[in-house]
Amino acid sequence: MPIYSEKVMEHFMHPRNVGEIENADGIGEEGNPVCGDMMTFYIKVKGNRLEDVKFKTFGCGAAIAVSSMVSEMAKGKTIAEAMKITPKSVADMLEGLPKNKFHCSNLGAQALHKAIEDYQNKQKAGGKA
Amino acid sequence: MPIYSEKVMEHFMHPRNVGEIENADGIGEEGNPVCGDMMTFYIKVKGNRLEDVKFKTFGCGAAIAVSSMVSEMAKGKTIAEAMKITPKSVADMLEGLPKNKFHCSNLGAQALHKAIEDYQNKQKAGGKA
Amino acid sequence: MKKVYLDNNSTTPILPEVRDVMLPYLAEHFGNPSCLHEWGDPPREALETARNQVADLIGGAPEEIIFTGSGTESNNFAVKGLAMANQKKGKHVVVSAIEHFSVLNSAKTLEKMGFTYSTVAVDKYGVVDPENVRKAIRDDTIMVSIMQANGEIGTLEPIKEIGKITKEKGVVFHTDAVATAGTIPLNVKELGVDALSLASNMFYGPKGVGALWLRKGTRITPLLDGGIQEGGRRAGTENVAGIVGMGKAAELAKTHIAVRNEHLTRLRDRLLKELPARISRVMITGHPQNRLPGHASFCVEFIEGESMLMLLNSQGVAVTSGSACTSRALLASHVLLAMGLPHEIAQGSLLFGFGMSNTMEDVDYVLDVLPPIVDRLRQMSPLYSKFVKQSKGG
Amino acid sequence: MKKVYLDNNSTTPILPEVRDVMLPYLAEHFGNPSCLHEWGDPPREALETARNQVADLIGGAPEEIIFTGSGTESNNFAVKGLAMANQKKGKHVVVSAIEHFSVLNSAKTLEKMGFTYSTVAVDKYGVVDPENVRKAIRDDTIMVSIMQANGEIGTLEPIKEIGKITKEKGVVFHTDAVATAGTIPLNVKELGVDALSLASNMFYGPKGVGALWLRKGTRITPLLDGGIQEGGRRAGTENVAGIVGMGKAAELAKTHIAVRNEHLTRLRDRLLKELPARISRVMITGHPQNRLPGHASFCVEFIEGESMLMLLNSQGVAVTSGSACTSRALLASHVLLAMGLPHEIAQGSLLFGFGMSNTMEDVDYVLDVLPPIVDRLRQMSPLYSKFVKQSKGG
Ligand SMILES: Cc1ncc(COP(=O)(O)O)c(C=O)c1O
Ligand SMILES: Cc1ncc(COP(=O)(O)O)c(C=O)c1O
Repeated sequence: MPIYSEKVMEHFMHPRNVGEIENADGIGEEGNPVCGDMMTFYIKVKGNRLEDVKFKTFGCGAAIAVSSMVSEMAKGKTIAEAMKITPKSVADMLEGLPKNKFHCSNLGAQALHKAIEDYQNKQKAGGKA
Repeated sequence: MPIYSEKVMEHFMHPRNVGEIENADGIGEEGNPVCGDMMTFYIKVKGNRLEDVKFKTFGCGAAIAVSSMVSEMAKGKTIAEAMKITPKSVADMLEGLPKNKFHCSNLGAQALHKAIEDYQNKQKAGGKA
Repeated sequence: MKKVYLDNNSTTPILPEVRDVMLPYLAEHFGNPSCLHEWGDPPREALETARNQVADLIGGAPEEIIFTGSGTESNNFAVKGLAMANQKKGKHVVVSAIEHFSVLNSAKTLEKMGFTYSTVAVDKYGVVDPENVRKAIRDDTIMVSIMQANGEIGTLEPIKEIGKITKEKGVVFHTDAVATAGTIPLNVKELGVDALSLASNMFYGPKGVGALWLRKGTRITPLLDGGIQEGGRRAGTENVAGIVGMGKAAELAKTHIAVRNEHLTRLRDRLLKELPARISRVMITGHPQNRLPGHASFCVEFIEGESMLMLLNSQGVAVTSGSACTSRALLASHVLLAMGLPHEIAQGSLLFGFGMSNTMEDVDYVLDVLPPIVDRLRQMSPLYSKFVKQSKGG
Repeated sequence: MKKVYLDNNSTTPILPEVRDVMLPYLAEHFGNPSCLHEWGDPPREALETARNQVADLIGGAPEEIIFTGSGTESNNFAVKGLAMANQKKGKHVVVSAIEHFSVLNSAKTLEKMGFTYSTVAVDKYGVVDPENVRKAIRDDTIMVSIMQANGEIGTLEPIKEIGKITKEKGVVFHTDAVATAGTIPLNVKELGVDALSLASNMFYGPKGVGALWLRKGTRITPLLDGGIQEGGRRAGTENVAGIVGMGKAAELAKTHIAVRNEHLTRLRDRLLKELPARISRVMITGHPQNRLPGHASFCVEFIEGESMLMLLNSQGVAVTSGSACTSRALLASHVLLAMGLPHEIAQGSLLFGFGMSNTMEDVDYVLDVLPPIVDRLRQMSPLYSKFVKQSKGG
């Protein structure tokens, strides 16, 4: 199945950090089943760091590999660092994505950022910021 | 070369009665090089019979085979009998001609008839008729 | 690892007997069939043999067969060529909503050239109602093109009934039989069609060869202009080896079609019955009975087709899917949507195409390996967690 | 009997190395290249290898190669597709008088669709004067299509010079390189063309495969609508085995082109020199020097081509002719007429196409067997007797 890089295949076959976090500090959802891919990211924040990152993904091989890669890239990073993860940097870490799949399956970074924003909004709302 | 029947091939490879008749009693020419085929028939008449028939043909395999067949069919026949030779009867004797060649290479009967008419016209002119 | 090819809807293997008859035409009989010298004889005769074999398969006459380069070319040729040849009578054509893109996009091209077209809807099984075809035919309609079976859902269409209507209305009727010719018994006269598309690779012949059967006397405008090959209706040096292979495949199909179908139907029926029994929330797509003999298709809820396909592939099983992610254009199957399925269900599409080399063991293997794959993907799926939570909540 | 195939202009034999690489794609690698499972991998990779090989042959980029089903399809695709894609800029195209019917008849089809076209004349050698192309280009001209060499007369056309003019004028330039690609070294960048047609069977590849090279960024309207094969520009399941064969043939052509041409030119030059020396009233057709390496063509006065061809065939020699009788439409070669030859001379056309397996002995054999054949037919020819009588009379 060489339309995908070995790295994509490896993450697809053995995705890291699949699951939900109960009482997550932030949740971010991106995509929808109409376009074919949908991802939900869960984060646990400690201090300024993403202590834990988990995801659930509905979608193709690339979408699952992207989610797994994003979770791995984000885990342990500071929030500022995690916000710097981009679709491009994820695709690079995956040794490339098929051209036609770049936009549609590569929603992981956005979903992560949404989870972080969700966390930040909650912080604001809770007056902790 | 099975676009042609065996009979056509046989007559093409071994055409009968090729040549001219010196002091022919009638000469008939049909066709022209523009359409690809041209035939000249020469006849020698004795009593009411075609004592000799010869032809020259410029043209394709079918045209040569047709000329040969017509000469063979006509030789020894009475004028009335020879006038009954038709493109159809020639094609039948040749076991068929390719559809697209029927009209264009099958000018032998006409050329023969022209030779006979030429003979008849000469007879009239010469007052012999 | 066990290897199970279940994608005979995409293309079938080439039978050894078919390959064997092709080989001389890739070697000593390389000549051009248009040539008058003796190198032209074997290929020319071979084309005529193949023409007879293909005509025989569908109950047509050899001179009604025009060889093409694919099912797609046959469909383009038919739809555009028949419309062009009849445009003085009108400029409207009728197609169904579930036609292959080679028909649908040809209709769109006609639209750019000043034609219009109407699309006939299908029911939830993907069946075209002949009465809807009747309603779609207008005074200026010149052609109807409705496929005999759709390769994605396997549903067979009521071609005979539609043929009666087109005959009554005096419009030309083309059917895309790429999924059926060589697969189910069919006879062009009984069907009452004027033109019918076939593709060799759908019945154990080589890829890159197709044919259009065109009823004697039916006028068509060529798609490929040029020389006088195929009676001037399809120019270009012929793919002799491919055509020879198609001919042989047609002959074999005709001989073995009943035996083949008995076998295929058994495999198919078991999968159609067992898969929904072993996996929750799986639906059969297409008509449950009235479908292609080797064709089983499903939608698995909450997960997406490509990832199922990839995990099946990792277990040696080849299938295909109509999900958006498996189409290079990333659009969900227009066929599934036309049947009224919502996008998220259509994404879970999975197609199985059985072939002659498959066995009941292959079905068992799929029934073994697929449920854990579905499980695994559902465990990953946010749609499935929502469903589970709602069920618990409810 | 000795067998001498001298019809490599019609089609070449398939090299054993070419056939060998094709076979796996008629057997275990039968998969559909569009499929995502592992059966799709070998054919998909094979297509890309072939794309690289064909691109390499002509100095293009692999993504600029679109595989088709024949040279005819490539020409139809180019002429119609480039015109359609550019019709907002204008509706006039320019072709030469000696184009292959796949170009000429495509231009006629465009005419039916509201386009117009101009035909550029050729000189007595069949050469197009680039200045005449310049003159034919109007404000509404969108495309020029001039072949690189004509298969009937072998003459090479000044494509580079025409390319400069089309560039200057801003019109798209297509060249039919069916007779040249794989036969003479060529580079699309040096030629300055935007599109170039190739056919596999002209350089020891299989029949039923062609390609269109299309310069990156050049817009084209598909001829075959449907799926997303060939980047959406040519739909239909790919003729994988054929394409693989074309790729290998392209690679071999590129490697061996210089050696091949040295050999072919020697044979050709001997025939061009000796035939007119041994037979009276024979003229060379096409350019005496600036012609395809393996190509020798003549008109023999007072007799007709088909009958020569048939008698040569009976001696084991395969040639072809541009005579009316050898065309199924029974029209004399438009190429010979465009060069100003009268019909009766054009009827005596005879074409020799040397290939790699021919030897100098083959040339000698032709030089031995042809003169008696010509004699025999002249003895039968009423035109010859008239000529003899006139000569005697004069
Ligand atoms: C019903 C139907 N029509 C047409 C086609 C197109 O055939 P091809 O890809 O051989 O051109 C297909 C291909 O799967 C098909 O299933
Ligand atoms: C110059 C030229 N163009 C186009 C063609 C058509 O090629 P094909 O018959 O492979 O479609 C030919 C065929 O002889 C040719 O010589």
